[in-house]
Amino acid sequence: MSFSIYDFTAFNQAIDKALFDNCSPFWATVWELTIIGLVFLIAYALMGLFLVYAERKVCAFIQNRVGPNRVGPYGFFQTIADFIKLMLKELITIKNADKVLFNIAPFIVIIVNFMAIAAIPFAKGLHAIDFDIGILYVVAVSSLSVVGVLLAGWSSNSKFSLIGAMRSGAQIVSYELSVSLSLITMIILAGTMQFSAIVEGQADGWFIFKGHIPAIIAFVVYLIASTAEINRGPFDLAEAESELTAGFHTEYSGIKFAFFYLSEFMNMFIVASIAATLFLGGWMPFHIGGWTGFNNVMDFIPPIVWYIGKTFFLIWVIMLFKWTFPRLRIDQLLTLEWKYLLPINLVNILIMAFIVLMGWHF
Amino acid sequence: MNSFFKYFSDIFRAVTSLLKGMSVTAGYFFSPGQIVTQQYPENRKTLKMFDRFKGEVIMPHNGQNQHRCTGCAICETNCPNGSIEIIQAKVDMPDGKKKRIIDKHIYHLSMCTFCGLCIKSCPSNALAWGQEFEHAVFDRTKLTKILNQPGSSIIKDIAE
Amino acid sequence: MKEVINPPAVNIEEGEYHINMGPQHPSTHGVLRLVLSLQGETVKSLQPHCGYIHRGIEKMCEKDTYPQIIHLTDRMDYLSAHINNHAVCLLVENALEVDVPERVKYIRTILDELTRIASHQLWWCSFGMDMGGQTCYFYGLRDREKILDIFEESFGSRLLHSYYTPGGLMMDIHPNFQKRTKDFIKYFRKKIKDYDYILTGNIIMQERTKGIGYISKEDVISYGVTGPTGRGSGFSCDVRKHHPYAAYDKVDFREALETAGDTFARYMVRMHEMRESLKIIEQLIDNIPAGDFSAKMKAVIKLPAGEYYQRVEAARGEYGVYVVSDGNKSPYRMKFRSPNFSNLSALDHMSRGYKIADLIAIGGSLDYVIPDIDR
Amino acid sequence: MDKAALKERILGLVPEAEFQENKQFPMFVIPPDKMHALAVRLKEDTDLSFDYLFCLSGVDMLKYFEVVYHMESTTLQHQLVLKVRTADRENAAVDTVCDIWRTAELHEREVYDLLGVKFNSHPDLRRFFLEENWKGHPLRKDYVDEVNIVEL
Repeated sequence: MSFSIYDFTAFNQAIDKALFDNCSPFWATVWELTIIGLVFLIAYALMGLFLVYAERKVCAFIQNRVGPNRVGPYGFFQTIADFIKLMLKELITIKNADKVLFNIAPFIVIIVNFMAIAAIPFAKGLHAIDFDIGILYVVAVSSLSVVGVLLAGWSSNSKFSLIGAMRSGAQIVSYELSVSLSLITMIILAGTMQFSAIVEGQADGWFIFKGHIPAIIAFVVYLIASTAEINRGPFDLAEAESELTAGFHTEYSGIKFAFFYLSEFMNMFIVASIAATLFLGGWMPFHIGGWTGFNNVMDFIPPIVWYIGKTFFLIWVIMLFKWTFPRLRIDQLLTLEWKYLLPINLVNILIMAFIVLMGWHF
Repeated sequence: MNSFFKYFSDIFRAVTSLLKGMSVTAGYFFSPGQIVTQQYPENRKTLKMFDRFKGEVIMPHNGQNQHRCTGCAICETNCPNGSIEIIQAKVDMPDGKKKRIIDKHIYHLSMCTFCGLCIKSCPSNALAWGQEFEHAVFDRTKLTKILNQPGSSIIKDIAE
Repeated sequence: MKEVINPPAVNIEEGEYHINMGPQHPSTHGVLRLVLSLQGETVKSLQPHCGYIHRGIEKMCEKDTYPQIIHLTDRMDYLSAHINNHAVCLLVENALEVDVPERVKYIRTILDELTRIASHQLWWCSFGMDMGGQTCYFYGLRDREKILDIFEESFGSRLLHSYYTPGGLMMDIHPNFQKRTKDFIKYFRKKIKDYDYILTGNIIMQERTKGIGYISKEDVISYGVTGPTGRGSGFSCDVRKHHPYAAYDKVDFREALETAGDTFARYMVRMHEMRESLKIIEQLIDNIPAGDFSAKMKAVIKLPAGEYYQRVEAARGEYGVYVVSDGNKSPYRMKFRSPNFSNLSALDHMSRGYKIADLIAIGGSLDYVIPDIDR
Repeated sequence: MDKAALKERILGLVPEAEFQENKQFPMFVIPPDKMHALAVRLKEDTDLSFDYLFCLSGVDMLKYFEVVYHMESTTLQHQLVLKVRTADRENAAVDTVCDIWRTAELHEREVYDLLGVKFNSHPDLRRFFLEENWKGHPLRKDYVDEVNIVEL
């Protein structure tokens, strides 16, 4: 069993081979799924906790504060303390709420998260499934999370929740369009929908540099639209703290609230990973075509570091959005989508197609 | 054509305004030196309140455990919400006369609004502001304080 | 089950529903309860319900002497505590025809303006938070802290000062007062640019406030809406200009007037006012005349029988004190005309037909302080 | 308009009005039934144009209730104080002026709440600060409340 931080393919194949050698094919598959599930569960929880901590620190620094600094060094274990607190809190049952839907809603949101994460390549050979329609799959799955939000708002039997859920419905349905269109722009450039192939295609330069201006426009549009799709500020109309107290999760408490909270951060992570993969080359180090020496130096940094670095940079940008801008109103939100992002996107696709057709990209 | 240009100038204007805002927040993010938070329990040693800080009403005593309060109860009448109670005692003077002196100067910190009328109106300047501000206690009765220390007496020249 | 207190007197149309906003709600700035009737997200009508922190200050004043009333007016509009106190002090001084030293007038004017800036800073940051930009809140509070430090050094308290007394001041200003104030002016002139970058110039904020919450000049006057809210609609109602008190007749300043009458106009009026207040302080801070910090007053202040009224310009509008005296040491009847009370009455008129999100912005631009409404 | 001219003008409109001497504002006591008509004239007439009612207060004078209107003209910059007295303590009632000055609506509700003076044809006369089932009107001089009012 060979282990390399630069390439996980051999490592995965070794585990795969060991399992299939020792068990029947059915049990080997079951074991594999269990292992992957456990690894993802742990990684998910840790990543979520870390992102909550990161956001609190980032916003604290933006606001001239120190942020959490009491639990552990630099307050690093603050979110774990919070998580324990949330676990121990009472789960409030609401009178006249639709109990089944009310209880299901947080799980839907979480399950959708897991499904989306499965397709993301973290490093070379480090992904759960490598679909050949990876992007299509992610776009399709991530739009399911609106179901959870809608159910949560509707089943709570609270007007604030309902308004929040309805806002979120209108918002996600329209922004889904821009997200997909900006991804299509990049698919045209890449010529494939498979994540691993897309990343490999960026070995001689990231798509954001290879694709001229259309790629940059698509990147900006994707950042805006995906921020809106995951209900984060300045597009957090579904929560809209100052208007609807907490929007669709007003009535949730304890661990169910924690699920929504966690999923918001994991959504941000997924969105940032996709952007990093499509535009910034995923785990691919920074390469410039022809500069072999420079490329070799860059290759020395492990792909997982590249991947995490890019993702966290994008997460930081999304956080900066939230902590700088005031919230949009619902009609402005839709104006932004239908009047600005969508036409720009359509024209952008045409330009990109033209560039690819003429072979003008690098 | 005009509206076409307006469309793009609108976008440009919007993006520049957003970038301006982000430059401010990102600027603060990258300058942790501007953090203004005070680390309160840690800086207890160095934390010094201003001289005039209104922490609580105190009655300063000198080295011989003497204060300046005559027990005239002007502060009691001036207090807007009854946080001061004066209990007077009668003592026999050496010349056979009876004289009223202060027995207990009771101060209810829990009711005090820190308006400063007692201190301002005191004819013998017996009261002052103390800088103590950590007033949290587990029992409300502890907030009722007796300002004149036990066994204290009045400074001679004020008594005359 | 307990019955609903004060049921709203509106007819429910089809598709219309009611929402209780408050008394616990992040953007009612206190314990104000608004009963909204909504159609979708559009506000059809709105009913304010007050009294959650009604303390009966007017009744309490009938038992208190005039110097004692000061500590109560502090607690009405706690963000312009100095200005409220100023009104009571001026009323007593004018009734007794006391000649207040020039020094007192200057110091009072400076402190009033500092209070106004501090109040507008808090308004700015809470307005930013109402709009969803939470970072504004911390920047505003950070700068307000500088003013509170000046206050704390000079008279020991940060919010509820009780510093003015009828006839003068509690004590003289601190020797550092002038230096600190000048430092603050320098500091704040720099920081107010951040405010413009983050909120004023921001396209989202402009889109959300322009043309929202319109109220005409006639309506403003009819509703008695004063202060920055009234001036945003072009109602020239600055008491400092029209009925100058203290040292306001000696300084040169501009009354901030906007004519648009929408939320953005009210926003801009307050931003201008902060700059004007800085100008006023700059003119006075180096010229504080020497002298006594208080006029000679009797130990027990008794107003001659009669009626008195005093108006001052608080941070939120015209603040009035009406006293009916029967010649005793405490007033027979004391009525406070609080700016927020009148401003609140126009909220229904302003917000009809706009969305919930707009209602929050309009409420933020009114800048209500609930203890001032409830008294 | 200065004080003397205002006095003449008001007495011309309502001859029964009683002029009261005051240092600050010209002050008149108006019979309750004349108040509403006078208020309309005060706002409409161009030489008066009192369009800004800046204070409306109620006073319990033991023998009678007094509703005091402080008003100002924003164009002509003169002020005026009107008073209306009602002797009936049980069913004290005054005509509303909130159709003339909209600000009066909440002010009148406050006066009704705290003093118990009713306002005829007020659109929405409910208590403003206190609960609907509160007994008595706290700002009255004969109001007793042993629980909430602490005598020092």
